[in-house]
Amino acid sequence: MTLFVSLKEAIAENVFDGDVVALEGFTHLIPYAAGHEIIRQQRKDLTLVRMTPDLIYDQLIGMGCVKKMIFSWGGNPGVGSLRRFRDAYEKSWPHKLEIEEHSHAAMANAYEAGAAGLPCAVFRGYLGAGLAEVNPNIRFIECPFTGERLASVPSIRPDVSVIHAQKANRNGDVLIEGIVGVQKEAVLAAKRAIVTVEEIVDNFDDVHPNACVLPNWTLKAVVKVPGGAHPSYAKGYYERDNAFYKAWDPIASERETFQAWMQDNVLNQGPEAFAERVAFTPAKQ
Amino acid sequence: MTLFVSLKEAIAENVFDGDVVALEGFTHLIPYAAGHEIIRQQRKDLTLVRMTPDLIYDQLIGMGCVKKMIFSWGGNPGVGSLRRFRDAYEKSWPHKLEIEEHSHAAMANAYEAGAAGLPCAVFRGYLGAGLAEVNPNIRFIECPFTGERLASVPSIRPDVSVIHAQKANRNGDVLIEGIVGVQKEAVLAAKRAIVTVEEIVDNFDDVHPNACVLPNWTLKAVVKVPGGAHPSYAKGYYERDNAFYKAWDPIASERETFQAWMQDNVLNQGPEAFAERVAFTPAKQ
Amino acid sequence: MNYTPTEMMTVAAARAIRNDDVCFVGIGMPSAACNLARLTHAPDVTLIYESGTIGTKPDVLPLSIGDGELCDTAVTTVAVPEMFRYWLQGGRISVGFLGAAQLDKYGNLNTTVVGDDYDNPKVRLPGGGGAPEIATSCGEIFIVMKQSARGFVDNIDFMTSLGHGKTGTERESLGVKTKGPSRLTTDLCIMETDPATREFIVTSIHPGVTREQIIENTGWAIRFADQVVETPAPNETELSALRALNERTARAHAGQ
Amino acid sequence: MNYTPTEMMTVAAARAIRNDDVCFVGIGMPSAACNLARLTHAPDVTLIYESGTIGTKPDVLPLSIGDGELCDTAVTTVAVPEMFRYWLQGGRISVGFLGAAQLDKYGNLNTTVVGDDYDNPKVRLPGGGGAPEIATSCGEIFIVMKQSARGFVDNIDFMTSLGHGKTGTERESLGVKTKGPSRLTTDLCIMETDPATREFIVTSIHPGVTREQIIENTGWAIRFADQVVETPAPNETELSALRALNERTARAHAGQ
Repeated sequence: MTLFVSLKEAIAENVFDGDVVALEGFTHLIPYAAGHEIIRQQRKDLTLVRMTPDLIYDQLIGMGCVKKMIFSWGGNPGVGSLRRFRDAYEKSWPHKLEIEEHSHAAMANAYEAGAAGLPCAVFRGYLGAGLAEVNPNIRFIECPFTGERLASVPSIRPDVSVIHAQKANRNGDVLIEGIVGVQKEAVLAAKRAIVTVEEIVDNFDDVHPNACVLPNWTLKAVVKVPGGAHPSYAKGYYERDNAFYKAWDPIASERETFQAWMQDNVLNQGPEAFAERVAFTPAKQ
Repeated sequence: MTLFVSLKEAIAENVFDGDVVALEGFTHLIPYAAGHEIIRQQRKDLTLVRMTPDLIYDQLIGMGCVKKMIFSWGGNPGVGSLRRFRDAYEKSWPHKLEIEEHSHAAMANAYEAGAAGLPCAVFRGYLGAGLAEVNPNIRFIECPFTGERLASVPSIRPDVSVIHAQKANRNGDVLIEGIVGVQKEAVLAAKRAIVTVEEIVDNFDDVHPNACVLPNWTLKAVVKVPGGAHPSYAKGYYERDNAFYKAWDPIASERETFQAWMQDNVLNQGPEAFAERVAFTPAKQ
Repeated sequence: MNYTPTEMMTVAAARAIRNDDVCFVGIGMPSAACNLARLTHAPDVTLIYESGTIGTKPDVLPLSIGDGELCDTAVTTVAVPEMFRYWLQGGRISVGFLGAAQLDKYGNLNTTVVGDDYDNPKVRLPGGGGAPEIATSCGEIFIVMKQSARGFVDNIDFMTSLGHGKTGTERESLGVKTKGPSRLTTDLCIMETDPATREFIVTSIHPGVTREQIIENTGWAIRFADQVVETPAPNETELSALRALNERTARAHAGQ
Repeated sequence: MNYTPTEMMTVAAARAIRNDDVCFVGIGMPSAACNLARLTHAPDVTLIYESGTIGTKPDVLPLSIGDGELCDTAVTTVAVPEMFRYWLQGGRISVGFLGAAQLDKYGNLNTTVVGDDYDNPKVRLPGGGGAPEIATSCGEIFIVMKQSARGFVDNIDFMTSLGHGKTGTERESLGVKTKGPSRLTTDLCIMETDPATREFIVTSIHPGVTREQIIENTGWAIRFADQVVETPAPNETELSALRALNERTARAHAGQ
């Protein structure tokens, strides 16, 4: 079973310069450790896809890995802007950043269509919305029965999707529970999928039959990285580090403080650092 | 809370002559008790919708309740034909039956689109298939990005959907687990939804956060009918009565034996009879 | 009892929520108002956050749209595509809450860019998120926003989400069946949609606020209804529930 | 060892299944063949039933497509719309199994009606179920069917699911990317698709079966490959696994 590899191998063998990459997670289970490894391996010209790009995309952008971002809400939740994203988009630092902007509904439908193997998603959306006028990837079709005008966007089919999950079993099947976001869709829509997990357990005998489980044959790499979602959280393991999200704003506000932080906390570290970061934020109950 | 009513009230207040009705269940959790109540209340001119119409639709058809059936596979699983369906369709007994026939993929997508509030479903389907030539509700559209020809069918929006589920809590939220079929979609696609359940429990505190739960405000009536899925099954309560499915074939093969069986087992009975029917087919484990 | 303008705004927003509403809740002020309603006069209100949590009853206000507490206390948690397809687009939400950087008198909102060139904005804002479809799929839209001439403008820079359009008639011409923005609660007053023109008009002024203050803090020529009432001040039940909620929230988030 | 023609057919069908296949399994013969493969040479094969059960390992053969055992032993069980959208249409299935009332030499199948008037059939069959999309979405299609001149016909009455079309070229002209029917296992022989004409040709004949028997039981002018081999008889491992499976199944279903 070569599914279980190190994080270094997982990124080296699956994420390449120029790839379309989705590191998904809807507040919960954001794959920070994997994002940091991509930064350490200095990937370039990535097109990053995500509904809610947060600090990890801010970091990838600020470190020069990203050519384009496809997104629907790019902020620091409950705090404010993504400073590195804005610096790149507004001032081209460290270089120019292209964007393709959608609504949440469009992105969620586009992931769903990608997982479903369709070329496009069809939904009721963008009615009267300005994005439809500035984004050529928003088009409209007619319902062949009622004539209703429905929105369509291209499906999302990443070269590689990366997610963090609670656990894998020894076969490499992966369990996600709680706020599951669009992670299942991101994995099934992608050519290759990497999952970091909190722990590896013997089996899923005690897991609910309808829980969100990704069978091992849908994945390219499974890596145990305890704490790998910090400062996001992993239900059942540790809580969201809201204080860190607030602390990020001043760090990212200046290029120098950002670079110093990245040097100390990402470039000079490895995935094993994540376990310590969550040691004092235990899960509720 | 008027959500909890008797089965008689639930059907009387929600199922009317001429309605489009979906009694869904994919082998598992088929709402037999509710179907029998519809027969006892002598509903007429129903349009029945279901992916896999089985014995309960055979019974409704044979008792003259049905004007039209929309379906994708109409048989007795693992046994053979639906005798009453064939008698109605081929020989107009007890009266003429119209059909609208689809593939499973089309029906599943059409329920999904109904739940999603869309007028139509879009999928890759019916390529080279004969149904596309005989069913005017199968059309094709072009992907506005790739030009690929995709199939489209009208969404399913029943007047009323009826399902059987494992349990409700005291608030009337309903839990379905195991093979969940298209039941969630059928309920959310319908104007009105009725659920029969095996039991009512205090709360769902021990239920998995991502289990299939229908909030009480999506439902019109919740009725406790233990055994209400027999001869189908309810995971965790009782197994499928495969012997009954086999026994149905000779019962349904003649109009007289069918009518006698319906008299004894449906018209002269009430929902309370179902508990006895499953008393000797306990669930595994 | 003393209270702040923000408390008045939150309480006034909360009062509009009915016990049988199904609310699509955004982070910040809408979340505070919805939970205050739930903790006071609307105990059975269904709160839905776009992270997939349905019927959630958080003990503290979430910092993000997907805090763990939202899932832990929900009736069920669904995947995000399902949330947008079955629950929002499916027409199951009676009230959507929205805020913005800019709004105009028709309740059109901008959370995308400041500056009128989308490709070269003065300020790049986080973006619309769920707003474009929330604005058209929910039964009606309640807006909660601190009032200022900078935010309440004659012409928004970008039409992130449709209110009543540029002339008040766009919903109808686009075939949108839902009501759109019907109520705007600020720290100064309550505005409601004029059924004739579809523009927001002031129907209730918070205690101690003057018409002049409202005019000064509105970038368009604001109209007042024929009958303008005074918003009842927050009562003790409301205030103590709100303050307790805020205290619990501050304690919980500081602890991390 | 003695064995029946049905046992030979099941064993021959099972042998074609590879350990890394993901199979979309129908009830009856396909289910028997797939589970036999899993219990013998392909322990890691992934079996998926359209009821939503993924990676299932039933101890007995299900009577229906949704028997409880399928869910109890699955890696996960998903809703039926997801099954058809993400798993089948998503292109994740390597082998789909189909059977039919009628098939032609191009592997086109009919499970809809007998008689050439769809609206007034001689016999109304159960219908296509999943077949129309299984036929085009799976990597390739294996057909398992008892051979008879009545079922193996020159022209099927209704095109329930596309094989290689009426001329062998329809998949290409419709833009269907998958291979389509590649293998047909009967109680008499194994047929494979001729890469040139796309028609089924006999490539392996079961022990004791004659060419004449095959010709008699085929409604079209059947062709034999240049090199026809004899199907190896079921070995003891295969037979004992199949019989034990059938016995467990009979016992389990009789008990209900």
